[in-house]
Amino acid sequence: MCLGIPGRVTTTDRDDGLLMGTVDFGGVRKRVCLEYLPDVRPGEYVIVHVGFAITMVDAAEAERTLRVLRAMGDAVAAELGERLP
Amino acid sequence: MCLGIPGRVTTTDRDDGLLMGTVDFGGVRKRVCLEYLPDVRPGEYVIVHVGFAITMVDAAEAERTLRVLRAMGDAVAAELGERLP
Amino acid sequence: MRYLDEYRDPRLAAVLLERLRGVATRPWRLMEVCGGQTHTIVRQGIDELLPAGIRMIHGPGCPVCVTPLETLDRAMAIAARPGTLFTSFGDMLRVPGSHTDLLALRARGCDVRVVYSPMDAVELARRHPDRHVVFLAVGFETTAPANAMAVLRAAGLGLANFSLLVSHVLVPPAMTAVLDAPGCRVQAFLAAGHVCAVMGWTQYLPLVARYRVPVVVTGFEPLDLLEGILMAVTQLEQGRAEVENQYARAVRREGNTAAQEAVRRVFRVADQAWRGVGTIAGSGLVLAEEYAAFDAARRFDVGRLVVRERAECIAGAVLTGTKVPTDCGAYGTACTPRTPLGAPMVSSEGTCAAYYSAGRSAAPEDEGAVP
Amino acid sequence: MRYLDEYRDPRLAAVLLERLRGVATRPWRLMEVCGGQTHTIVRQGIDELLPAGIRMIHGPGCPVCVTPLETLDRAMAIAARPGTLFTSFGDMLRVPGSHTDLLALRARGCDVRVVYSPMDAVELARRHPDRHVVFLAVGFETTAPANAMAVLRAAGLGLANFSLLVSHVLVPPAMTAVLDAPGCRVQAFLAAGHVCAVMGWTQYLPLVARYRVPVVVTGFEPLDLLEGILMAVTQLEQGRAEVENQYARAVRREGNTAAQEAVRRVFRVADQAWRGVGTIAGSGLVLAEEYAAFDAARRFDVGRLVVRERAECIAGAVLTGTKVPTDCGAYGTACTPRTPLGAPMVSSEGTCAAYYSAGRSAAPEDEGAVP
Amino acid sequence: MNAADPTDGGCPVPGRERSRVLLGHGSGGRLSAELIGEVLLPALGAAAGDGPLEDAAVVTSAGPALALSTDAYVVSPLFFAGGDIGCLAVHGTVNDLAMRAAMPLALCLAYVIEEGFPIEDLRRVAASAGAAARAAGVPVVTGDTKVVGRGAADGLFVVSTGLGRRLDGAAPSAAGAAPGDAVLLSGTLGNHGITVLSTREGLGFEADLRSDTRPLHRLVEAMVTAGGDALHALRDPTRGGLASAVNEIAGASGVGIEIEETALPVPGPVRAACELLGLDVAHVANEGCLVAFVAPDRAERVLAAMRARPEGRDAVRIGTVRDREPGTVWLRTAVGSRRVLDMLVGEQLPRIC
Amino acid sequence: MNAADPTDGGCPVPGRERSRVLLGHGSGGRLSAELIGEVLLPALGAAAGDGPLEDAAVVTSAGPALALSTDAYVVSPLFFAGGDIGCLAVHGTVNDLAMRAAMPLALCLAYVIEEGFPIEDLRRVAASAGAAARAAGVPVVTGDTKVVGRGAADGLFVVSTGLGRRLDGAAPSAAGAAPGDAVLLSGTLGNHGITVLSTREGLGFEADLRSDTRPLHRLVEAMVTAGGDALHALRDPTRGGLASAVNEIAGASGVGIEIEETALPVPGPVRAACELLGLDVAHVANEGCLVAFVAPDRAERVLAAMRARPEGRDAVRIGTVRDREPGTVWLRTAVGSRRVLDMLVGEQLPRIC
Ligand code: SF4
Ligand code: SF4
Ligand SMILES: [Mg+2]
Ligand SMILES: [Mg+2]
Ligand SMILES: [Mg+2]
Ligand SMILES: [Mg+2]
Ligand SMILES: [Mg+2]
Ligand SMILES: [Mg+2]
Ligand SMILES: [Mg+2]
Ligand SMILES: [Mg+2]
Ligand SMILES: [Mg+2]
Ligand SMILES: [Mg+2]
Repeated sequence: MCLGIPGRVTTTDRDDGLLMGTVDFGGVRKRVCLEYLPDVRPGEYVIVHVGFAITMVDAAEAERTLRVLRAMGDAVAAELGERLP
Repeated sequence: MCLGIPGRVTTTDRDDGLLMGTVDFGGVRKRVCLEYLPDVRPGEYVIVHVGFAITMVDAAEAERTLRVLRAMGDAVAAELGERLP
Repeated sequence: MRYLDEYRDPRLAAVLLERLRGVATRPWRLMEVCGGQTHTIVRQGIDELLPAGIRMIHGPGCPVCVTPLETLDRAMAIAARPGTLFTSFGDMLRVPGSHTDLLALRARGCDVRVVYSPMDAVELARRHPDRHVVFLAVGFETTAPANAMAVLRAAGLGLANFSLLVSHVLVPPAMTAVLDAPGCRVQAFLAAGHVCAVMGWTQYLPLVARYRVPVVVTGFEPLDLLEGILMAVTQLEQGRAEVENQYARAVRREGNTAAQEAVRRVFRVADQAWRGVGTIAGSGLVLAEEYAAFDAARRFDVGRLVVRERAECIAGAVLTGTKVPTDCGAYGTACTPRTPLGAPMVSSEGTCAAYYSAGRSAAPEDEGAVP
Repeated sequence: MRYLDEYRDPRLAAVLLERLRGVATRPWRLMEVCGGQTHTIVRQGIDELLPAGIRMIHGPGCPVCVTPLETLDRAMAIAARPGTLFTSFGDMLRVPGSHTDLLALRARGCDVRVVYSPMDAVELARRHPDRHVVFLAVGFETTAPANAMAVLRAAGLGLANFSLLVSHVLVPPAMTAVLDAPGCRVQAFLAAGHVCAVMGWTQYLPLVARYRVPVVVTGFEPLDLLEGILMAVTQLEQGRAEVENQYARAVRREGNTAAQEAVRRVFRVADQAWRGVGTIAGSGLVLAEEYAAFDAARRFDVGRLVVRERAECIAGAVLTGTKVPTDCGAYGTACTPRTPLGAPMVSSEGTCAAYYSAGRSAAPEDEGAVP
Repeated sequence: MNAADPTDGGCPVPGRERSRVLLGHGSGGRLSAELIGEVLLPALGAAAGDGPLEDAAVVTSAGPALALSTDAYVVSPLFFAGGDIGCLAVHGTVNDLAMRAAMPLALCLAYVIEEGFPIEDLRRVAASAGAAARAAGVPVVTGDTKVVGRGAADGLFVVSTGLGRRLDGAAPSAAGAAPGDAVLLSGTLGNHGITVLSTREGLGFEADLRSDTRPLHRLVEAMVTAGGDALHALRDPTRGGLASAVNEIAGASGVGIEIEETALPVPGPVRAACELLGLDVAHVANEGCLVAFVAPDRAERVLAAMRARPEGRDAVRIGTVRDREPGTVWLRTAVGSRRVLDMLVGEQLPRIC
Repeated sequence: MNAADPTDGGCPVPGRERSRVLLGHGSGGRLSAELIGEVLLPALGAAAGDGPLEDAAVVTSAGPALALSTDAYVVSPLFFAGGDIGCLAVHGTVNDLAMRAAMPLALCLAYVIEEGFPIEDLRRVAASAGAAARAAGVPVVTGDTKVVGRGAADGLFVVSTGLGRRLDGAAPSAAGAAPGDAVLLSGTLGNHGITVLSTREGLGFEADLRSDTRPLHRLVEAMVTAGGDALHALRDPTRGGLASAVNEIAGASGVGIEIEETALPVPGPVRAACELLGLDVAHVANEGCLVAFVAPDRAERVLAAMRARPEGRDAVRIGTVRDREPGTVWLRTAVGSRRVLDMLVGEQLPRIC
């Protein structure tokens, strides 16, 4: 359930009153309803589920997670005394 | 116009009140409306046009015409003194 | 097939031809009225067997040919309406209207179907209550009883989704028009056997009396036609002008009165336009007021029709027998059965198509011999 | 793809697995709630990489699996009505009802179409005013806002030919039901990241407090899942039971309030049947009275439905995690993705199908090593 | 394609429909020839050969001369008296190969199936194709199966392609007929076409008829044995009927052809149906007979060889090739006159009125 | 068929639909195999051979070994980025022949056309087929054209059949893969399938993609030159995608196959579309790449020869044939685990929810 994919909003518009936009998923573009993220701006990343942007991707949080993981990697490497694969 | 073909009535029936029948055209059978020949009997020949029997074939008249023609043939043959092809 | 094969016997045909050669002393021009007769004549090459002076002029008896362009355009406009299930006899599908034809409309998505009988169209209406079934009711007196029965049947079944687009023509007024046409060359008629099977033959008595023109009610097989020609030529040679009945096996004096009665109930006589010919007073049938609900032309407002006949086409003159197809500049070039400009090039009963498919390249009168 | 590829890095996965091996001292059983997570776990074989004692139990978070048989049978009865244009997400088309499935109905002539979004169904209703468009609105809190917007949109456009057949389920009551199930083996949850993106995560606080069960809001990529597992196991090892948010890049404490507001307008919470599980109080959404006109179940009387579940199927136990598919006698024999007896064999998110397509022939707990 | 706006935006097409394919383009007559000659072949450009359109193409490669032929079968109904689309597809391709004096080596069968098609019907069709292939002694070596959505096909289409090996001693070609050749017909006319037509909605009638679908390669083998290189041209008069077959040969060979109407063998029910519907039997499709153009000195021997086989039992001579009016076919009518025997123009429509 | 009463008289079918053809029967996956194996082949009986299902059949006749292949093309839309049904039909059959190491000698094209189809579109398709045939160096020697009534086909179907001549020195067969073989893939995955899918009603998206449709016979020629009889098996992963191609070979050869997920070359937009729709790229159709099973000692040479040709530029090794678990394909996942790579079961449906 709830297949949600991150993509970058490229344009926004109103279609018959509905807040819509085009979201680019790395070479694939799809029209998406943005009614639930009324403040989203082109360039920002959103997660799209069944044609709706349901949440924004927090770039800082995304980076933080990865940084923590990479740090863990270094810690593990340090523990084991060797580079991980 | 008015493509009409002689065929033999094989059966008659009422279909939802309509006088219908099956007409055989030498190996081909078709349902035909007989409303315009209410007295037709199985075995008689009719001329069928667009699904309707429009007239009965008068066997005696049919024979008479051919007899006349054949007689003519004999007369011509007699005149010419030879058999016709 | 019984009552067909006997009348195709080549030996008896030879007898009749021999007899005809004996009887004919001068050139005569005869018109076979019915397209079915034209078909036999051309398919069997009968006219090419006739003694040199005896010429057949093909008459207007092809409903495909004489249905007015306006009716065809109306048919196509109705067929193009969403929800219409348009039905017709086969050959009508090819006839060119001002802009297109029914086969092309079907290719563009309209539901156009061939039926064998108008009763099949009624059955379609019964089976498709969500569609409106229109039947293109063309034809002569032979077909009118069938179309009348379709209306009576639909009325009896209470079908509100069935109607006829009517273009019914009557033969005697057309024969009168032929005789009245300037340059008329017709000296005797072979009357249409199946029309007479329905209507009887007394209706030709006034015509014969007025114009002093022999009328022989004739069948459709080679022997019928040859005998009809023989009887007509004999009348001409003897200076007689009577109604004679070659087709006595199928035609009775009074015709089919049950069929006539049904036609009288459902239709009334009206002035009628003949394609290429013009309007002929009292030469058509329209639905009687009582059955106006079954009149497709009244039910469907298709707006103003811009009717456009092809200028090159001399179909009117061909239909009334004052010209032959090979007199037409378009014949065989711009106008072929593949690309008909006029209706007579469409039906295999149409004079132009009959000429074309028989491979005629010049008017027979210009030729000395059978090709 | 940005924000996807980074979370599939095999080196960081190895780091997390190494870390997990360091943390886990005892066997633990964790349930990932969401079918999307099940999908990743099985497609990537993540569970087979986990330290021997750490077991993933697949949760009920596959709407295809939990949609009641009665709803499916109703869907098929509606789809079979003339004039219906039935729309659905793709995987629902394969789910067996009591008698047939939607793909088979389509093969028999019903107009059944796959849409990507409920808004596409609204668009179809707009384009086909002569048809009634029904959308099979299944899903969890993630999908509910989309379905709510479809209703609001159809209402705004004044579409009288659009309706939803609703079978909406809510995650927290289902998690409660899992914990209440006799024989429950679940010791911690990975909560469904996208459900939380919409609803926020505070709704799990009561559950954590009541059952003292760790809940980690988790994403869908391999690193997300491994990190979520690590966080949950860490809590278990440390004797903590808290709501933690692994998926902070997408999930905020309060969720998407605009989306929640739309759901509240269009739907109301109600008791809901879960296929194989039974009715769970307050675990579903139905259309609010104001939008009753858009309720396909009310609009179409399909008569009495004879619902017939397959006796062999132990889907209920599988969905609540008390049994695994390989415990089922039909698994892999009578029941395969080609011939599913129960819903979990249909969707690739379904536990039984996930097991089958990964080639699992015996319960993993019976196996010593990765195959 | 979407459901069309028949007037394409209110702008009616002036003159005849030339922008869309008509059903008549598939009738095997003039319109078919026009579509192939004016659209399909020019579009292929140099990829197409420049010889006449043959029933099968001869492929020259190292080794024996090979023949290839393909045909799509779209008959409706799929099952009819005397056969079905499966055996028809096998016979049709075996026959097209045979028309080049090639014996079948291998067949391919491709199916396009409409979603919802009954599996049992598919099984029947496939079994019928298999039985026909076995009876013809040719293996089905490969195939393809596609399924299209409901409404995207009319139940089932079958496309068969055959590879054949040419017999030594004869090289019949549509371009091979020569003045003086006898025109032979191997069986009675119209059985297949009228059988199928009898089921058509709106025309429905009952007829004591069955399709003549059958393989003709053994007949051709016997003819080659008897006639050798006197066998100038062979054609199976399928779609478009006898008229198309002889007109195509008249055109490709640059000869005139005269056919005797009274020599044409037409079963009674075929005759009756043609009368009823106003059809010309020469335009009606056949699936189990052939027309052969044979040098006059061997014509009797070939005819005798044909009559010695069951599928040639009714073989007769129906005409003669002339050196006048090349490209034209004349029919000597029953009453002794002559007329052109032309190809069907478009769709075969009943001339009822 | 008439419009169905979906419940066939109120009596619903118990259990799964087994009496009618489903769209999934044409998906190239398990259901397709079931239809062919359980219905079509048994029905053919002895007329069908008993070997594995190959891309093309080898015909043994006097002279050189020949290959025959047929395919029906029913793609919708008819025109798509990178190609159309015309060139696709040519490439597809050239490629199936090439999978048996056969170079195309001759092609046949059969068209089934819906009444009302625009002549201009037909011309474009035929011209594209012609151009593709010329570019591939193969003549179109014969064809067939049928027209069916409006609504009886979806615009246009094309069936192509090819005759090929086998190259000396290699005899690849679906049954030829052997333990130890390297599995090579000649190009990137998913381009064709995703390009076509992007136009589908209800799924519509825009993608920076074009179909990979192209002929592969020259690539195969180069591979045969480099690898000779080390070329054990070749398959073009069309319908059903890579998963069907390798599973079919695993089954026919009786071997296990291990594929490295991370080695699969997948263009970004294909990846993105698969993520968006929940599809497995291994189930997506291709029209311009092949999978080769090559003896390990020649694998590098063959790979180098592939990369030297434009259509093999992206060639990579994607796996290895194992002697365990015959008939099974395993995928080594990105995170280092393993799972079965199964064939698509039925229709490819987006997993959106
Ligand atoms: S040949 Fe054509 S244009 Fe000329 S009169 Fe006849 S139908 Fe009209
Ligand atoms: S394997 Fe099939 S029958 Fe068994 S629980 Fe799963 S879905 Fe039900
Ligand atoms: Mg042929
Ligand atoms: Mg052929
Ligand atoms: Mg053929
Ligand atoms: Mg194939
Ligand atoms: Mg259909
Ligand atoms: Mg292939
Ligand atoms: Mg193939
Ligand atoms: Mg192929
Ligand atoms: Mg052909
Ligand atoms: Mg269509």
